[in-house]
Amino acid sequence: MANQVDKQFIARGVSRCSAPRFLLWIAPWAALLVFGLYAAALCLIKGLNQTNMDNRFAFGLWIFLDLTVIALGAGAFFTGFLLYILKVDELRSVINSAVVIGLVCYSGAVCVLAVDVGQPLRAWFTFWYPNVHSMLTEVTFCISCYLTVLAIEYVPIVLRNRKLRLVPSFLVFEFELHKLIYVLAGVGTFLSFFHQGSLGGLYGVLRGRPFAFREGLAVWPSTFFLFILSATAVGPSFILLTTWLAQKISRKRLVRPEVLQLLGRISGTLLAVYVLAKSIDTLVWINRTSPETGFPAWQYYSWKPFGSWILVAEIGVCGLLPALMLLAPKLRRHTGWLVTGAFLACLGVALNRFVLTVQTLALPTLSFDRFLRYTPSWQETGTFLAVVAYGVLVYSFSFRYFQLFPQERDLKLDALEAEEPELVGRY
Amino acid sequence: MLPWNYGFHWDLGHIVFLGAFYLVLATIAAALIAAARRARKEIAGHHVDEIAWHGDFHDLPARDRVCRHVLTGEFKCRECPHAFDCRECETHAKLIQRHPFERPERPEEDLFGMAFPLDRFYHRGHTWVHPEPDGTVTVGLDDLGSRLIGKPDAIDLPLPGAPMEVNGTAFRVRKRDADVRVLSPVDGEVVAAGGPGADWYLKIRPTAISEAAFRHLLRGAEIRPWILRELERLQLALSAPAGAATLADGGVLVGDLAASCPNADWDAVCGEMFLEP
Amino acid sequence: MNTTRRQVLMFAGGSAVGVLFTPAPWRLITDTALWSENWPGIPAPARGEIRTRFTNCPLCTAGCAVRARCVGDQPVELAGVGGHPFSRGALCPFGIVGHHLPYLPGRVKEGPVKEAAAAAADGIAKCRSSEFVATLDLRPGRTASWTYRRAMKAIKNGRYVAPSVDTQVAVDLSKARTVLSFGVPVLDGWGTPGNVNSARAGFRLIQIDPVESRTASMADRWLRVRPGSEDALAEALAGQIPHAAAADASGLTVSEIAALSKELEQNGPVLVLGSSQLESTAGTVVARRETPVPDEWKKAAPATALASLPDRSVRVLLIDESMPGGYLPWNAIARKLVADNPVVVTFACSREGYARHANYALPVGVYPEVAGDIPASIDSVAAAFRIAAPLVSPPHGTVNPEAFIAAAAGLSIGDTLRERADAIHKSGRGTLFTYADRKSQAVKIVTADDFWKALNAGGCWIDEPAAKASAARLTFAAPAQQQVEESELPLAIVVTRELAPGLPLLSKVYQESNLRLAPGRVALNPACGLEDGSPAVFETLLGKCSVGVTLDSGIPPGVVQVSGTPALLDLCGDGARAKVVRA
Amino acid sequence: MTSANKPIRSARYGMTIDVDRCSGCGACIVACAVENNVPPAHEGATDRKGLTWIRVYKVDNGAEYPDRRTAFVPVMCQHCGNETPCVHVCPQQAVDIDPATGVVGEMPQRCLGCRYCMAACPYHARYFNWWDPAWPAGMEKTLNPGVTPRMRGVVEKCNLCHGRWHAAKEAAAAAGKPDTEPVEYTPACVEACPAGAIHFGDLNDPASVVAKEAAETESFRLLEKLNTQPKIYYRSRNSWVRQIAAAPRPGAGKEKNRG
Repeated sequence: MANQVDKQFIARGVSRCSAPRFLLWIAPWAALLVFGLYAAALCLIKGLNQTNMDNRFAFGLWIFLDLTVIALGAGAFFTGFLLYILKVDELRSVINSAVVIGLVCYSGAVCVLAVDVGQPLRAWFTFWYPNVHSMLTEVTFCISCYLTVLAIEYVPIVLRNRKLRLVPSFLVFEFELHKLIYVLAGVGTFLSFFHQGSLGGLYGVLRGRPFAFREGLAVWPSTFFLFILSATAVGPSFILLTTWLAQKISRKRLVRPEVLQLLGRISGTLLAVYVLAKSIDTLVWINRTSPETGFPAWQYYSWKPFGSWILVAEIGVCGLLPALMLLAPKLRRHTGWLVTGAFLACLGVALNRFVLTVQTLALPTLSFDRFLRYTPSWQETGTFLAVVAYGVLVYSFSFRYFQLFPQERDLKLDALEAEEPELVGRY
Repeated sequence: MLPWNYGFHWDLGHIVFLGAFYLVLATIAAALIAAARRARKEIAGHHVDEIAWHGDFHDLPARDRVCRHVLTGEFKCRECPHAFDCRECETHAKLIQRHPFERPERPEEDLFGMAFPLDRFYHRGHTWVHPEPDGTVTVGLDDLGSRLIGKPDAIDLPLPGAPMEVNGTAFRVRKRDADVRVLSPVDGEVVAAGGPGADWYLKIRPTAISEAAFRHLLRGAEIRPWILRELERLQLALSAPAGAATLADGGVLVGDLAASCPNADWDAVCGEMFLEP
Repeated sequence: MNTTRRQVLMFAGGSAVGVLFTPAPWRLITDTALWSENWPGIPAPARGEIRTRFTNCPLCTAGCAVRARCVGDQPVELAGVGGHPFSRGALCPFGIVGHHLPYLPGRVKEGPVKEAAAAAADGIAKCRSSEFVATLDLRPGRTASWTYRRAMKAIKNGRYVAPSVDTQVAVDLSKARTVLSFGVPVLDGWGTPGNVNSARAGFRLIQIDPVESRTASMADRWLRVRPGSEDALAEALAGQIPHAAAADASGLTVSEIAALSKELEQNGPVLVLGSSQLESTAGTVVARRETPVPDEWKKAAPATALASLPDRSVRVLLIDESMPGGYLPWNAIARKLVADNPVVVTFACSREGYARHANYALPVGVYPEVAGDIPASIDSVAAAFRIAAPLVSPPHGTVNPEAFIAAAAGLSIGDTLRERADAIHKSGRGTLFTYADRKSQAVKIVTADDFWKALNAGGCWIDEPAAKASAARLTFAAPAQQQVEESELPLAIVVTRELAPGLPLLSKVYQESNLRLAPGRVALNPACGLEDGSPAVFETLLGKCSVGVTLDSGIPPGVVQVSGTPALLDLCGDGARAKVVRA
Repeated sequence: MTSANKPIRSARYGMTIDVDRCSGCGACIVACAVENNVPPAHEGATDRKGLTWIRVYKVDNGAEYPDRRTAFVPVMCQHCGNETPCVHVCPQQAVDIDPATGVVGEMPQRCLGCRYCMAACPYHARYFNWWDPAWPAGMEKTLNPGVTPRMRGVVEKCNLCHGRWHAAKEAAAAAGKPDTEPVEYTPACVEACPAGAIHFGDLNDPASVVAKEAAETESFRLLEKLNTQPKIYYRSRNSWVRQIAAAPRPGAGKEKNRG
């Protein structure tokens, strides 16, 4: 019975696993989510003393998570930009998936931020008394607006569900909204551009933290632009990665390999540019910015475990290497290389965010202060895991009931033909 | 945030920043409102069916959207740009001008024991249209269609007087887990409703009985290649997940397909054949 | 008329828009702001008339003058009294939070007063000729101490036991050009902070200290010696033993010792603190005149050292630890008690101290609840009389140890403080310094009543220096012997005792910053193999106790610095060696 | 009258701290806590989660005995003058710098608790209320009526005893002094220091002690090269103490120091 009801919501012509199997897949993630929500509730009710953050480590796992997740979620706005503004039509086959991923990443990040602040009830103060000179204000405004945009972009995907389409007003509204989607794509691009940047600016402006401080253009430090670049570079990679995962887990072909390769190529190109910019920025910082503030750059890396290896890992192993992998057509054709490249790219950006958040705070500024270590408490980790579980759940449900990959039907029929060639032209 | 609120100064920073913010909000709101208003207009103008069919058509696999002239082999490959409404298609018009339909020599096409009388027009949603002397047309499921449905579990037909439009929903049939709408082949108004028992489902007074009015319908020599193509699709659909029955080779197609292949996902099959993804 | 859904919706939408043009939503937003700005559950400070009152801080022998900012009668802020001739407006961190003492977590608020009185009386009655009734006074020299002595005199075989503090001797920092301190915390709680600070510029401080104490780090010269070798060094400097011997014992080089003794010769006068082996230069240590007492008090029991009492001889022991003071390890006291149920009565505000071992722990009023005088501190050449005047009233049910003990001894006493004040006034010596107007006037010209009032309203009596300060000698207890060989207990103990531990706000220096070693913690060299802040077990011959570990590069290997709570001090008695193992 | 048309003479309140005289007794820390109603530590608090508006660091020259030298350095909010790092990062204007006094103020009621300002402060002089403030039973009677206690989840820091400044301002007004003149007052830590190591005053007033001392060669400021221009000056005759204020040394503050 349940199976029947469930089936009515699944589009015709695509095959999904049976309801029980789906539940089996959902269960552990749901459990994880519940655990995480409990942890988060502790932090909200008992206060942030539940975390291992402290006056020196004012930011911890959560901010790192937010920055990373939002960078990875950049795929949503960038794909939208390429598809609706630059009319790169091949990307139509992943745009829905990209939107869902974006939504998941941003909403997750916002939820964690709400737990992270000491007085969540005052979150709206930022809107009421905004200090327009603060990067954080820019971030707050842009992220909340962009989350709205993503939610609106998600609506058509939901309304296209087989059952919901039967309601005429849904059907028509979806149709009309989709015609205007390019407007939202435009707005989304504008917003994302700024908050990805201001997330970088967040640290670049910290003149009191020479490790993070960067010079820049006008009111924006160089990290502002580096963040935009790295986010746009890694966004497609992450979509590539998730699509590949979805294919592996659902054991179906969802998009044509050319699409993945295209994503890889875009990612690779931007990553290459980013690596170049990042290297220049680092050199300027080492030779000018940092020494001018009285901090010889070498001494940042004299604190174990944050040796200079971290620079090599960030720019070389997780920057240049994946860029080359994704740019080389030969390698790109092999899924193995493609996915590895994408993965390394994502890792590189995560590492970059880690360095900027955690390492910045770990390094002492006062000469008589000490280098700090910090390990997240289980409550922090739990909240972190809640976001992951939440993401998996939303994506799983969307994948099951909505058409994230329009090409799926065709690919399925192609596959059938391929396995029973004699069917073709027998009559 | 607002000019009379704490900490607001009339300086560049505030004006630019907040200006941008309000602009963004306005844009988003405008987009939403526009969509809503248009939607209301469409509903008022009874374009729901049209929009629904457009959606369906675009959800169809590329292979199912091919132009009728590909079936007859006049094109190698061509995707129908008009959602199977050839009345507005110049290419079609040109082609039928070049070699117009000639009267069929045989009264009916017989394929695997299925009879397709050629005295009528066929719609790609497996309905036929038979002009009646009294200026009305009768509409029914073609042989393949009715074999797919077999003896329907339920069927809801429109009441007399209901408006009909091409590629709108004519009626719905239910069979096993399949619940499909059958596309209407003509514009017009329902005069009377028949059913599986009767030899037609609907009697419709069409808005026009010109040649142009039925131009979008298949006829004569097109039927055979079309049906063969359809059988191919059917075969694919049937062999899909269950990998079940293969159609009788060259033999005769059974009367009730649904009954003959019980473990096929009938909903998917009907959806595929009646062009409702 | 029938309303359609459409109409309802339009009405709703319209009113929603309309409301935006009323002040209501904006008002609502502001209100939520106000609400979240006054978070519930936060105590609101009491409002009221702000007054300034004066008293003296009895938390240590310095007895610094205190200016209290009060809301009504309740002191909310304590500070020194600028221009005070001796304490000079200084107040130590403990003094600054003294007014929190009444709210000490776990304060003793009630106790078996009647039962205790009965038991004491019974014990005194039962007392055999070979047995004693003893009063242990941890802050000798007070007027209350006089009462105890008189009470013990009144009882046959009563004994007044006090740590050997010679109230008749003072050091004159202004005379010294070099101060040689053997582990005495000269700059950290010793003497009167204000006076020491003002004299600091005048002398060169040489600190002999096994650990880098706060004084050692602030001294002009710090000589790190092995714990327990102080006397050897002192003897060497006194020329009693060869330098080489002292060098072996202390770990200093012979040349260092030679240089030191040379410096002492050249850079006199020298004041030696913390060791009786080495003479201070004449003039730096002087005899101080006794603060006058009524003549009828004069027939009082002398102070006897605890050690001089035979073991198993004390039947009734009354311990006054109402004021923070010295501490004798419990095992030293327990040894003296008779075997068959002795009566031990303690007067204390917390259960941390001897109350743990007593039969009867009686609650007492604390500063600033009860009046009490503060004897002159060691660095005060002139005698002085200061009263810690009460600012707030003590909780119901507390007892006055002075009255209790007097009653137990059948001694009838009046207002002893007043009697003492009158005696001082009668002597006509010295000057009265009043805090409110910072004036000092000769006692002669004030009436006895004004004198008494002034003392209670914030004032102090300062004796005029003796015509010629007769030389005197400081005595210090010899450091404990090391009788355990290294192998079993590898660490030598260095005890630092913080005053008034456990005051809530001192967490700022103990816990929220590692500025001072928190009571109940031990400091070790970072090479000891334990983690900073990890729990550990501290073990001596006398037992073991769980402690927290602080790593401090100022502590040499082989030494453990102990911040003494009574519980820890009980372990640090004779066996001055210990080991600290991971808990 | 005169004050009406006379322009406001803005003060730059600042401090000079004689490091050589600081014995690290902690009186300033405690007095500050008493004055500003800073709650005692929650049992879970450590030196990293505590609330100490002024914090005394024990600093050594990194050498081993006998060359080892130690000093105590009180660090509170340095009240930066130039591009104050914390002011312009606060997303909701909860941190501001008072043009009349030069004091960097913090509005706990406005604070969201995002802790961005803490990350921004190079002196780690900002503290977060990790726990609900709690006082032992009865002790709330001893709270200073001049200062409101803060709630959990907000940032707080030294504001040069704003309560005392306010009281002084009112007293001056009551005494009919012109409102345009900066008032004289003494922060709690200055009053409490038994060694008199801390001096406080108006750096704009060339006659003031602080202005004179700040100008001396012995004076230095922490991390001067960051160009935050703090108003807290430190003084020491020992060159090694003056050095520790400059660029950081790897290993400084840890057990093993390089000189």
